[in-house]
Amino acid sequence: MIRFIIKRILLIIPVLLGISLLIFTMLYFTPGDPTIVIMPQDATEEARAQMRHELGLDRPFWVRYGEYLKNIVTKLDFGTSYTTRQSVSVELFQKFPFTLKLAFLSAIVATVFGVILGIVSAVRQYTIFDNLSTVIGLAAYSMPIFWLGMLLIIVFAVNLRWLPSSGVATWKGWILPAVTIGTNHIAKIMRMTRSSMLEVMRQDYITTARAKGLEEREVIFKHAFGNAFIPVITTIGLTFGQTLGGAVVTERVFSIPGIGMFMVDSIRMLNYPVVQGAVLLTAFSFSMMNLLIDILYAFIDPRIKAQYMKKKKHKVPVTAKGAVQS
Amino acid sequence: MSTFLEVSNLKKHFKTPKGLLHAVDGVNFKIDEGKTLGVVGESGCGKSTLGRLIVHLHEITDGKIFFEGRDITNPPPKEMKILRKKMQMIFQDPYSSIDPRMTVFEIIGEPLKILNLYSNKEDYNKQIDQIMDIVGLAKRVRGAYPHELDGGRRQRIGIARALVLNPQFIVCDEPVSALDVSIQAQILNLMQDLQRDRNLTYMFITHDLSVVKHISDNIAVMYLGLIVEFCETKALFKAPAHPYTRALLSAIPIPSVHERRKRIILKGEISSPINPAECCRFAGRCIYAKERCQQEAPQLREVTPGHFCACHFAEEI
Amino acid sequence: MSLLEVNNLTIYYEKEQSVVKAVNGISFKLAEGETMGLVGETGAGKTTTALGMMNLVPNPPGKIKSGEVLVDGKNVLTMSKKELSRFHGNQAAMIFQDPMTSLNPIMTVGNQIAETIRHHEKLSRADAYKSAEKMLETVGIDSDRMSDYPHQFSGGMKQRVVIAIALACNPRLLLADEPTTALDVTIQAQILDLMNDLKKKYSMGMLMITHDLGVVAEMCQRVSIMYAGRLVESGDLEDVFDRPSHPYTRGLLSSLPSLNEDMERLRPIPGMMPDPANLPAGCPFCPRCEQRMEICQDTMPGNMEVSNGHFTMCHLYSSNKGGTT
Amino acid sequence: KDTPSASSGAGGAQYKDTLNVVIESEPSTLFPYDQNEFYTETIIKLIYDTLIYRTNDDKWEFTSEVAKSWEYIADNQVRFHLNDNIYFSNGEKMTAEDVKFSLETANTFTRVLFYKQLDKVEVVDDLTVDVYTFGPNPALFSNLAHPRSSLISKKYYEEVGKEGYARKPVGSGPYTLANWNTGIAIDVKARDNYWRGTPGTPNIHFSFVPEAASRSVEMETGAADIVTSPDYNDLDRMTGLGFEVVAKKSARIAGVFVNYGNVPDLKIRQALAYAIDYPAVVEAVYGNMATVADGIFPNTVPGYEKNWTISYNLEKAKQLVAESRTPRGLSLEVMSYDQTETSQLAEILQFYWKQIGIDVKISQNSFATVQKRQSAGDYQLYPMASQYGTLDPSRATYQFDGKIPTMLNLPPEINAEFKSYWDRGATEIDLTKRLAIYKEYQEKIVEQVVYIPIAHKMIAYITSKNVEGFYGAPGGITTLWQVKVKK
Amino acid sequence: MKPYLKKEQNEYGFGPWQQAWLTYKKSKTAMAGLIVFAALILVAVFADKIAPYGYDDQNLAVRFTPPGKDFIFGTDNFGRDIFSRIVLGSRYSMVIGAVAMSFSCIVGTILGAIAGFYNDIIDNAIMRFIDLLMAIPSIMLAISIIAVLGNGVQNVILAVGISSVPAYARQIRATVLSIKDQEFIEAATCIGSSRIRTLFRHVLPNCLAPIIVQMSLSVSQAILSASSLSFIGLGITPPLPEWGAMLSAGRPYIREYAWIVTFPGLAIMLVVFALNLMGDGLRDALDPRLKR
Ligand SMILES: Nc1ncnc2c1ncn2[C@@H]1O[C@H](COP(=O)(O)OP(=O)(O)OP(=O)(O)O)[C@@H](O)[C@H]1O
Ligand SMILES: Nc1ncnc2c1ncn2[C@@H]1O[C@H](COP(=O)(O)OP(=O)(O)OP(=O)(O)O)[C@@H](O)[C@H]1O
Ligand SMILES: [Mg+2]
Ligand SMILES: [Mg+2]
Repeated sequence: MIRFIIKRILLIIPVLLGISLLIFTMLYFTPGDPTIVIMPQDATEEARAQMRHELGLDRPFWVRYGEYLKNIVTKLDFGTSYTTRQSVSVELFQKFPFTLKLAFLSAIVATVFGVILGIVSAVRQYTIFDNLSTVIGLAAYSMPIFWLGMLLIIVFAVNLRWLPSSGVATWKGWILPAVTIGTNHIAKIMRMTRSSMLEVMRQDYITTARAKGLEEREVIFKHAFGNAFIPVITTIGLTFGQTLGGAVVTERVFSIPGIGMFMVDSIRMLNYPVVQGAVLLTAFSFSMMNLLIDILYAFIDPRIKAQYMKKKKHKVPVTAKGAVQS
Repeated sequence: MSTFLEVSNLKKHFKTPKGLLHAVDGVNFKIDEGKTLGVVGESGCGKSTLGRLIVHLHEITDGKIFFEGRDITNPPPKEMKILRKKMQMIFQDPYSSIDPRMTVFEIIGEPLKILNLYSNKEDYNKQIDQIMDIVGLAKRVRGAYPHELDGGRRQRIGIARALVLNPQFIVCDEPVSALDVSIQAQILNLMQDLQRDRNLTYMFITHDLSVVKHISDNIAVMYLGLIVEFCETKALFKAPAHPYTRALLSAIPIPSVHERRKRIILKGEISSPINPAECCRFAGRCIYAKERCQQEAPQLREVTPGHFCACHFAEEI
Repeated sequence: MSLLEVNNLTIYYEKEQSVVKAVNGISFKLAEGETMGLVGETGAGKTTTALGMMNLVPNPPGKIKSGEVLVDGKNVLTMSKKELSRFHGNQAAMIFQDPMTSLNPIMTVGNQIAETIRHHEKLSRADAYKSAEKMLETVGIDSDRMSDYPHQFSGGMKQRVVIAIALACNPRLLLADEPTTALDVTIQAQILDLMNDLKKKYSMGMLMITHDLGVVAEMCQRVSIMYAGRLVESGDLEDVFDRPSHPYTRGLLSSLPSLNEDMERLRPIPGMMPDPANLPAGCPFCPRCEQRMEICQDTMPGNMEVSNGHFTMCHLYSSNKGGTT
Repeated sequence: KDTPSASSGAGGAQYKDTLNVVIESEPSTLFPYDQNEFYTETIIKLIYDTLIYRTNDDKWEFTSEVAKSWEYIADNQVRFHLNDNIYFSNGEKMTAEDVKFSLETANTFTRVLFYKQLDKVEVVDDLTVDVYTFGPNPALFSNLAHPRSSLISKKYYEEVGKEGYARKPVGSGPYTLANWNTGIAIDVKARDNYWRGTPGTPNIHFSFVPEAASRSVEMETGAADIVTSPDYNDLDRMTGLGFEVVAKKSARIAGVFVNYGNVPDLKIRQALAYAIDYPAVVEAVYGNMATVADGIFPNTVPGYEKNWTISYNLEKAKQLVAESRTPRGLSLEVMSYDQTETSQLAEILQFYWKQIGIDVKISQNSFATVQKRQSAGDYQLYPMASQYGTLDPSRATYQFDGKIPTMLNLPPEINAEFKSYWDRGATEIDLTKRLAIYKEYQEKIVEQVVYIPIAHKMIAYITSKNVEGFYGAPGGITTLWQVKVKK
Repeated sequence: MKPYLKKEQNEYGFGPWQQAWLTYKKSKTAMAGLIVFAALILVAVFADKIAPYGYDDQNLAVRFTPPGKDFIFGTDNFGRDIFSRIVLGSRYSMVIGAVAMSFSCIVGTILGAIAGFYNDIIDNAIMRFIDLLMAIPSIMLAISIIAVLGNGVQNVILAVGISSVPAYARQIRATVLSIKDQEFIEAATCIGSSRIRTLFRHVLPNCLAPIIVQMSLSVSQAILSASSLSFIGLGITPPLPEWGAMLSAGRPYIREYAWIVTFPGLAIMLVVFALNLMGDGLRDALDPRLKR
């Protein structure tokens, strides 16, 4: 298992390399001169050239890219922000925890509610509850997130005064943003859980479990849920990834100083090192999340675990001793 | 009678994550024109792979195939096209072996289109109608989609698709095992009729010994990628030489109240074809296994005239 | 009193577009220690019958329309949830066709066996585990494989595990739904052998569902032939196999290729089984029957006793036959 | 250290210990020279002092801060006399060396307003420095009064450098950084020995809310005492809810740059100006947070003249188009970028200009592109809100300075004229003469209609009723050091 | 099961599509989705006939008129009729959704089909590239693409389209792989069909069902993404009445003049909702498991 994890982590490296090259190339060919933004408009062309030289913008593509990679690998240095002239890694690592936390919290909200609703509507298929939760879930999914966020603020912060409207200084501040994104994702997880659960409930082993005399509760939670959860994990991972990169709107509405807003602002300012860093960091965490999900798979599903551990003790069925003599 | 199809030392190895899978591992046999070779064996022993190799659905790892005396192991594309006309295959699963998005008419007509075997539209229609008539498909199902038809009819479509090219040789990969007995009998009869009328040569793959007995002239028994016994059908059922064949024969439940045979019940199950050891592959389950079986792989040899068997002790047991 | 008595069991699958009449009023009895074979083509309603006897028909769309299933005199169909939960596994157990899908892939086989035991016999976890180990050895698997997962077993071994689960609490009635269809002949022989041994050992009543008449000949004392949701013929093994009375049974027997005799051609039954969503008014076999009569077209034949304990649903044997067509 | 609550305790506990201020965004740094965000400058103003400052009234005159007096020694040399009792928050005394070091360091940062304008700074004695410019430089004072010219500690800077200063600033201002909870808040606490007196409130808590509507909500929920830059749509409601709206004239003006080179026909430029219903536009975009522009300088900048006489006259505009070289109308592009104000202006102006038969398209660009296109003169119409934070007329004309001829694509002779006005204005030390130059300069600009002023914007804050001593500064950089909040 | 045949035995020829349609028709929610969607398409087609005003007709005298007789959805900060803007905006939102979807569908299908159908090397090359894109969350990818290309309708379409290519390609590849395993593909080879022909005649038509399901869902995703981009100012140029842009521009007025954001919000919600209901219905109708 450990070998597998290490192997998977090593496999992330080429992905990140590819992404860095991709985004570096994309931004390299983006029109626009960063000195336009960071220098006064009346700065002379010489001063600009000088600044470009300082920023290293005048060097050929491969030299720049090589340097960039080298600094990341050797010093974990993602370059210097053009606008603030601070280390990008420092700035990113200040912002990133907020985004990460938001992604985690909203994934938890979405998972808890999505899974519970999904199970119940699968078990009570075609009842009013089922239809209602499907419709409500879909409605939540269809709502533009900014609209939902603002509505929640008006209700819970302004009218009821239960929660702060913005900022995440206290744990209370996390509730609304997490619920906003979470609500948006509940529908996906709920539908996945529901269909997966329905699929599993059709299987013979469920009937077998029933035929053993187990109570319905046991059948659902001991036998059906574990199996039904496996495809749901993928969905959870995906929503997590989406939140990581796409919480811009929510961050904006709830004033969370996360990476999304930071990146968008940086794009406006042609602040490429920040954009590259943000994309790489996000991709890295997303990849790690996927790894985590794969490990989780292995925990839940012994078949998958077996693939990872094949080198160790794979029992070839044929070597079984038990056979009936005639 | 001339040798129609000959296979020599045919091998197919699949690369899998766990190692090299020896699906077919050096198989030799001959089929005469107009005859049926039955291939039996347990699940996973390489029957289908063998059949596919012969009709060139898999790339051949090693060995040679001769058809009507010519080497067709690696035919150039042009010759391949001609071969396709001569050799066809009927598949096991009547559900997945026909494209669900085509009508019966389209499915049967497709080979004609691809190989351009009709002169005009009329001819095209006529050929299809003819073949449908031959396999017993009523005209009114022409426009039907597969999902509207039952297994028996679907299997007839599969047969028609193969027959429309007027092949000489057909590999039948368990064509009746997915069907109920009453339908199975209908299809078997049809296939026999066709063979008689068109002088077809069959390679008939199955795991059902009673079917194979009914339809074949010769039988090859496969075990783990190898042919362990090969002879005339009658000979095999009269005097099976290989211990595996014996066990197989005795294991078949007979639908009769009066017959009770002594059964040989094998231990364990067929072992993995991945990197098999150099020994008799059946040794692990064989009740007669001796030391030699563990050390040396037996060759297929002629134990009595026309009766081949791959067992060191075929004569003794 | 017989162990099992099924009276007039009728089960439909009701769907929006159509009603599949899967089981249409079947009745039979099974004594303790007796094995009855239930034979029929695909879609004849065999599985549905078995599920109905366990009161496990998936609902929706399945509905048990009428009938009773008496096990030791108690009607399974009217049991409360609690009673059912005690009944299942303890008094009656079920084995499915495909061992690949009837085991929970993410639970160790040990736990799957022990679970049943723990549920029915108030045992501690450890004790349940111990008796599960014993059970596993009974079906011929080493007990050190208790903590393995289903995917680590081959098909035949999985089927053994399934049997172990079914027999874990000594049920009095075992419903085996094509337990060997998915297996190879040599493995099938092993499993049938095992089941025979266990049946003797536990002296339970068994309903063996299959479409393989050979298996029936090997395993059963009695046999029922099912066609389109009805038992068209039932009786002792010898009666049915040697003196088949229903034209369907006869057709079935003669369409089999035989290992012993050489026959040039098989004699198949023409046509195929009617769609259970659209059964004809009369005898469902009528369109395929070589001996059909006028009456068969629109009158459902009753259950006729042709000899002692040998019943047939065919107008050929009723007193008021019409003329042959 | 004594407890900060001492000051309020003495006053009968009627003042709060902490002032809660909501600003737009989190500062990227608290090092004064390397930023240009005025929400940051609000905090910088509390932590640092500048050499001089402007008065906290509506006259905005230069007043002493660190320098208690100054005089011109030569046209390019100003002597500053420093106060003696100024200490940095780390306890060190501020000396002339620090001032020299600060100004010379600041001179090297592009964002600082006198970037590369100082020739040198010389220490005369411990409390006297001479600042030399390359020539006469009347803008020097307004530049020095800006927070981006704050004074830092030489010794400390040499210890920690720019990065150290960014997160742990040391200044001589009334407050010192207490805690910076990244992403969440900045807390500053009052210094007990500040040389100008005791700050109003012991602690100030800054939180960051980028969305204007959300900032007002913070006020409503009672989480804030002062909110900066609210959305004008919220103001009426907030007043209704009993909050104080502080609105001031500002150094901001909104208008449209018209590229001479790309819209060479004066008639068309004039038509564009006449086609706008100024009061309606101002009302729609700014509510009552702006007045109709009557000059091309912000109404707070010295030299501001009411020289814009064009008003809405659709007939005249149409007539001008008819008289122009392209009487059938033409098609123009409005360059805009993704900022609410600019795009709203673009949208509403597009509507008016369409009415005189001009086919107007809006192009949405990134900020960087807009900047670049403006410099390159690659645009036709560019609505823009400008802010001249130093309140110096030379700053307010830098878009017309002729140094980058492409910017407005003026014909060479006009360009040269503009350039000469600008150069003279930027070097004339005598205020009266200087303002006279700007008056003429502005008339030239108006005459060419290369800029259509639209609104004199105001700057607004919302405060709770309990806030005392709050003053909104014209540049947008307010000082909070004397603000108190009643309990 | 052949549920729908009127039982005359010669009534054959219900193609898979008719079959699916018959199943689809049964579902009330799916039909509701379809009807709403069809209505929206009609609205988009006849937008200029329906809308009483132009999308940029300002009338500053009637700013912030609440919904009522004259303006059924009220007016916005420039006195523009919100109803007209939404009606006319349906063209932008739906066109963006549809074109972006078509783009990602075509590119994704080609990539996925090639990867799934051809050998290891091509498969690997394509899939590794897809993996790269997959590791970047799609909206972030879209933002980066906009950064390179700049604002504007075409670029938004391209960005949204590209960013959903990976998901498509993966899905199609998985489907192709599962179809490739079926015997009818071998049968095609056996009767002499070339690989290309097999791909186009047999594999792709059988992928159509999952593609269609995915399509209906990704149109809605595209509309939402585009509106998110507009929200952060990277989308459509004002005054074009794209719904996301309308929402974004209405932000400051949400408290006082809620209708300015309510209606565009509802409009987006309605399309997305309808499309998802349709997607669900299609999924059920086209589910291969229901065949047989
Ligand atoms: N494309 C393939 N790639 C890898 N392994 C394969 C492939 N096709 C077949 N095999 C393996 O080759 C072996 C022989 O397979 P084959 O299908 O020929 O068996 P079979 O005798 O036809 O079995 P069955 O009776 O189940 O059809 C099996 O172990 C199978 O898993
Ligand atoms: N869940 C279900 N929903 C609808 N119809 C069903 C369902 N299960 C079974 N049926 C239908 O009921 C009829 C009887 O099915 P059943 O499974 O009992 O047959 P069987 O005899 O067990 O067939 P097989 O030999 O294929 O297992 C068939 O026509 C089948 O299509
Ligand atoms: Mg096979
Ligand atoms: Mg069944």
